[in-house]
Amino acid sequence: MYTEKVMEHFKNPRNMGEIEDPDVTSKVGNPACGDMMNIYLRVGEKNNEKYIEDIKFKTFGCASAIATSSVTTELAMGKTLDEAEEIEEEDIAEELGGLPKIKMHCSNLSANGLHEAIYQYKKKEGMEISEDLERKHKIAQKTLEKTEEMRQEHGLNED
Amino acid sequence: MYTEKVMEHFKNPRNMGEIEDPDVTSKVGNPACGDMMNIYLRVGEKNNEKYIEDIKFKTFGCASAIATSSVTTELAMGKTLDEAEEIEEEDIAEELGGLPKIKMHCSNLSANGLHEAIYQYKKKEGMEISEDLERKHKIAQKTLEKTEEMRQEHGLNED
Amino acid sequence: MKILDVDRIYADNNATTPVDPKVKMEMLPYLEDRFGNPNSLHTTGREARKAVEEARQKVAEMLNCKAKEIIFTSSATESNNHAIKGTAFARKNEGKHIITSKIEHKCVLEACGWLEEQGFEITYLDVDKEGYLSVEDIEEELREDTVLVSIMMANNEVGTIQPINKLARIVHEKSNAYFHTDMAQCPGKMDVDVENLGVDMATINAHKMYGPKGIGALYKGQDVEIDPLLHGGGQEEGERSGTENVPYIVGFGKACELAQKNQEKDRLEKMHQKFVEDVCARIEKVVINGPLSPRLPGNTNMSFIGVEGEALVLRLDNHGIDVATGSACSSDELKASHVLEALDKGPEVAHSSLRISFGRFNTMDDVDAVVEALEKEVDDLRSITAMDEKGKIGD
Amino acid sequence: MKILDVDRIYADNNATTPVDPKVKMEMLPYLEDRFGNPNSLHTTGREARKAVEEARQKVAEMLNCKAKEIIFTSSATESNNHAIKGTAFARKNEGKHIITSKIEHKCVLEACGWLEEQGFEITYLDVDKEGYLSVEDIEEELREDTVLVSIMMANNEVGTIQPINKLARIVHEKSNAYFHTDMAQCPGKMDVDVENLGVDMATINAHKMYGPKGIGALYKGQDVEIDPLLHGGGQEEGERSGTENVPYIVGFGKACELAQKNQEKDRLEKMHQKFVEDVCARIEKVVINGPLSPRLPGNTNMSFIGVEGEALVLRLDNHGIDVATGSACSSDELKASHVLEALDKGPEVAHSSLRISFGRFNTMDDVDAVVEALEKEVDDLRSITAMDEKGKIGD
Ligand SMILES: Cc1ncc(COP(=O)(O)O)c(C=O)c1O
Ligand SMILES: Cc1ncc(COP(=O)(O)O)c(C=O)c1O
Repeated sequence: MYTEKVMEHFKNPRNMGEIEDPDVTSKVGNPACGDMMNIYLRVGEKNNEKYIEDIKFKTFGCASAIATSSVTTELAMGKTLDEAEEIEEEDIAEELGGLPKIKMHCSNLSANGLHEAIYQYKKKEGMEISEDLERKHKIAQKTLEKTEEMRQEHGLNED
Repeated sequence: MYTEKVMEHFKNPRNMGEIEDPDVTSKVGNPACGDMMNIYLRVGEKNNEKYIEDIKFKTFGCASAIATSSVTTELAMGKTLDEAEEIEEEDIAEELGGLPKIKMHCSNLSANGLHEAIYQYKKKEGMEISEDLERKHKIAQKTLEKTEEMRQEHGLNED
Repeated sequence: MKILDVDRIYADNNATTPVDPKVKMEMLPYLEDRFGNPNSLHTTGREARKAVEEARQKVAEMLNCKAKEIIFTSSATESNNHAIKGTAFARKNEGKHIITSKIEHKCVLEACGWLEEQGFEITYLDVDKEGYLSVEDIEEELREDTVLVSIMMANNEVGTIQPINKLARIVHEKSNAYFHTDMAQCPGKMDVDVENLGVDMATINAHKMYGPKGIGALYKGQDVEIDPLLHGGGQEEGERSGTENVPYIVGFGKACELAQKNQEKDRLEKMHQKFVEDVCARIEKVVINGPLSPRLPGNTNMSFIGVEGEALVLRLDNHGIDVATGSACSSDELKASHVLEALDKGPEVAHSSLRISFGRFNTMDDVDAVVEALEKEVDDLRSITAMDEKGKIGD
Repeated sequence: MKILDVDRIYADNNATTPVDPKVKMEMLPYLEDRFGNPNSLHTTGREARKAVEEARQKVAEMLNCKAKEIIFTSSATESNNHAIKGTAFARKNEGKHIITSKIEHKCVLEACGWLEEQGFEITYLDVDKEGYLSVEDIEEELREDTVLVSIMMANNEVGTIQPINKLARIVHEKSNAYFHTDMAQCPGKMDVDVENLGVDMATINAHKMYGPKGIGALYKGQDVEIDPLLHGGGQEEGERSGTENVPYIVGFGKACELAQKNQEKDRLEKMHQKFVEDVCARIEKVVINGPLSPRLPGNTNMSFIGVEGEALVLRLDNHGIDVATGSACSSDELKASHVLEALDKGPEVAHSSLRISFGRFNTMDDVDAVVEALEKEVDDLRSITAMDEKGKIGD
């Protein structure tokens, strides 16, 4: 069901873990869907442009979620923020040689995580935020809200 | 599905064929059920009693019909008419070591054929006919009537 | 039959066929170490999934359709029940009328009968003396609320072949009904290209084509929507739940591949022709049931007047020859076969009928041997029959 | 697993089991020269009939019922659909209410869901955090128009065992409803004596007990009357039509014989116990799903907090170990398993769950190997998880 490239990234995920003292961290996803993701960014400057100097991730999710996280960080690494903003779900799936239909949301999630990290950074730095990025931020927020609802309903440590 | 005894009688039926110049012939059965039978009787007298000196049959029917015809003639052979009148469906089935439930009607048919022949003989000779034998005769007549109806409806040689 | 280790002559291939040894070989690994559940994520499961999908592809190739249009079932009975009840329940708000024929397999007729109890209305079309239904009849019976027409391609008892392509076209022109055909008897012997046929659904099974008993398929065009018959875990894209019968599916795939390669129409038709000629030359008062030709290749159905079918089957059995009776004498009711009844040739013909069906593993020698044994046993049974040549009783 | 020619460790016996080589050997002749259709009159057919009836006898012996109370089907899915829909349609004039539980197999739930569309009313009973339903709940929900209660004996995901005998007794005391139980997971591991259990109907299948995939049975007490699901030629006394799957029926019979001889409860329970102890000693933050004991012998279901189930299954797959995830992440909806959801332990637990199920061919060495691999991979996946030990996201 998974391409070899997916399995390869799943077995040996790139850029996994945390950045110590990152410039910014994003959190997306919700446990009801079984996928959650953190993106850690360090942003540098080159030729007067902000670019992604380092990026790492942590993911709770299926093989596909881990593989898309991995390939997303690989795609983003070294790109300017504006370039990285344009990495979309389809690019990630394509890079992996395709994903099963029901797993497409995983690549959406990791695009989400990347965009949210860029949003957070731009906001923190008072940079201009495009309408599109604003929209993407709203989506990312939505997934998180759901998480809080869920936690209140159940509470993990009861059992 | 058939006992060995049934198969044995089916393979080597006893008393099959016609008696030349029989004292009486009975016809029972109807083609809609797939079973028809003729019984031929020659009646003798011993110690002032009428008995079955010879009996033969012809049957159109399944293995079970042929086997029950065969065993019925065997059971009847040599018996007095009154004794033979008392041979019932169950006796025939028992003699064969049992029959599949849906084939029980075959042993009924051959009992029918035997009783009908006895009826015809007694009538012809002006002998007394018991109520029971009268009843059995009516049943035998019924099966035949159905045959005539059927023939009129279809007509075999059309095709 | 020497390809199989039996010394009998099996001439009942319309009832079931031997499993082709090539089919068996293909199945075996899946009864051994490749035992995985195709729904499992792990390697053992994924191997099984791959095997299932490859087999699906082979079935689709034989029928000239897309792989995803094949639903694996447990039998032709299930495929037919699924197509008929599935349509009835899915379209019940559009209409509750179904058209079929009087000579369909019992599984079509009984499924329809049950639907009648549930408030559906069924039209059972008549056939003529050779088993053909009339195109005009179908046209006349089509109604606004007709949601399904189900007509078999080749009859399993008397071999009559209906013009499915023409019927499907008319049904589609004049109504919104789905057209389903039961073609369980046809693969390897007739054209089963569903695109050519123009049908919406089609039923096949493996054990009439040298595969195992207990696996069937329903072709269902991708735009055709019907209710499932087996609800559950969502296998077969949710159309038919239940853990897949991997070994048999693999075997079915192989059987389809073989059927495509070995179209046996000509060979079987030659056997039928020789058989009929020889029988008619040597035995009197024989009635052929169904058309003489064309008919389902390999199938012969004839009545030996005055000789009851079951008796003849069992006499031939003693010669080591396996054939079938056309009459359903061993079923619960002591009636002649509903097919022979629908052909309306009278009970005497119906009860005297014998079905001989040659197949892949029969030879011309088998034909000779069956004729030989038939002559002897028909003679013998006629000498004790209570029916004369006119079907009259006795004397 | 050395009895089979595989070098993987298969610990997913609740999904499907390998076919016992003894079962395979018994089946083979029926894929070869004993290919007859049991409905045929001739010798080849009668041989097949005999094999079917002998197998039926063996299944009946395992369940302690009469042979004629066994209906062969194509799967547990079919048996469950048959019992549920068959009852619903047969008794629709008496009532249209059915009671079942939220943790039944999908084939029970989906069959019930479809019946809801047809105007029937279904009560889905809740379960507690260990998967037990409450006897009082059933009593309360029983109504005048309740025609069926269907409760599974042992849950296939979390192993919870319901007190079927007690439930059946109460249902029979307080209502006219039939009591059906899905015991697909139980033969060879638990008491499946239907007389002891006091049920009207019971579902089993072969591929959970070292038989082939694609054959099941429904026990139906002789006084229980339900509609057929597959209508047709009248096989199985008219209860389930379709040419019998002779090879698999024979294999199923053998599998039942073996299951009766080798009650594996104790051995499997020991494996489970060692497995749980070792895992808990070596891995932190493990939640056991379902009761600790008693539970379905051989079944373990645990959540490794912070580690998603599918990821863990695939990591173990690389070690040559086959296990299952409890979450239905590969199904159409991206939801956790309905069973874990019914246990209401929160989505973090549900999505982290793993099902390990040992069986006849596993050894204690397998247990060690699985624990070893688990420790390594849980550690590794936790190092990249976005969920902390409390199930909170990140940091
Ligand atoms: C035309 C036709 N349809 C359906 C069937 C039913 O097949 P099965 O018994 O395998 O379900 C048969 C075979 O008996 C058949 O010949
Ligand atoms: C408890 C239970 N019921 C029913 C089934 C369905 O079995 P099958 O897929 O063989 O129809 C299973 C197995 O998946 C099961 O574990």
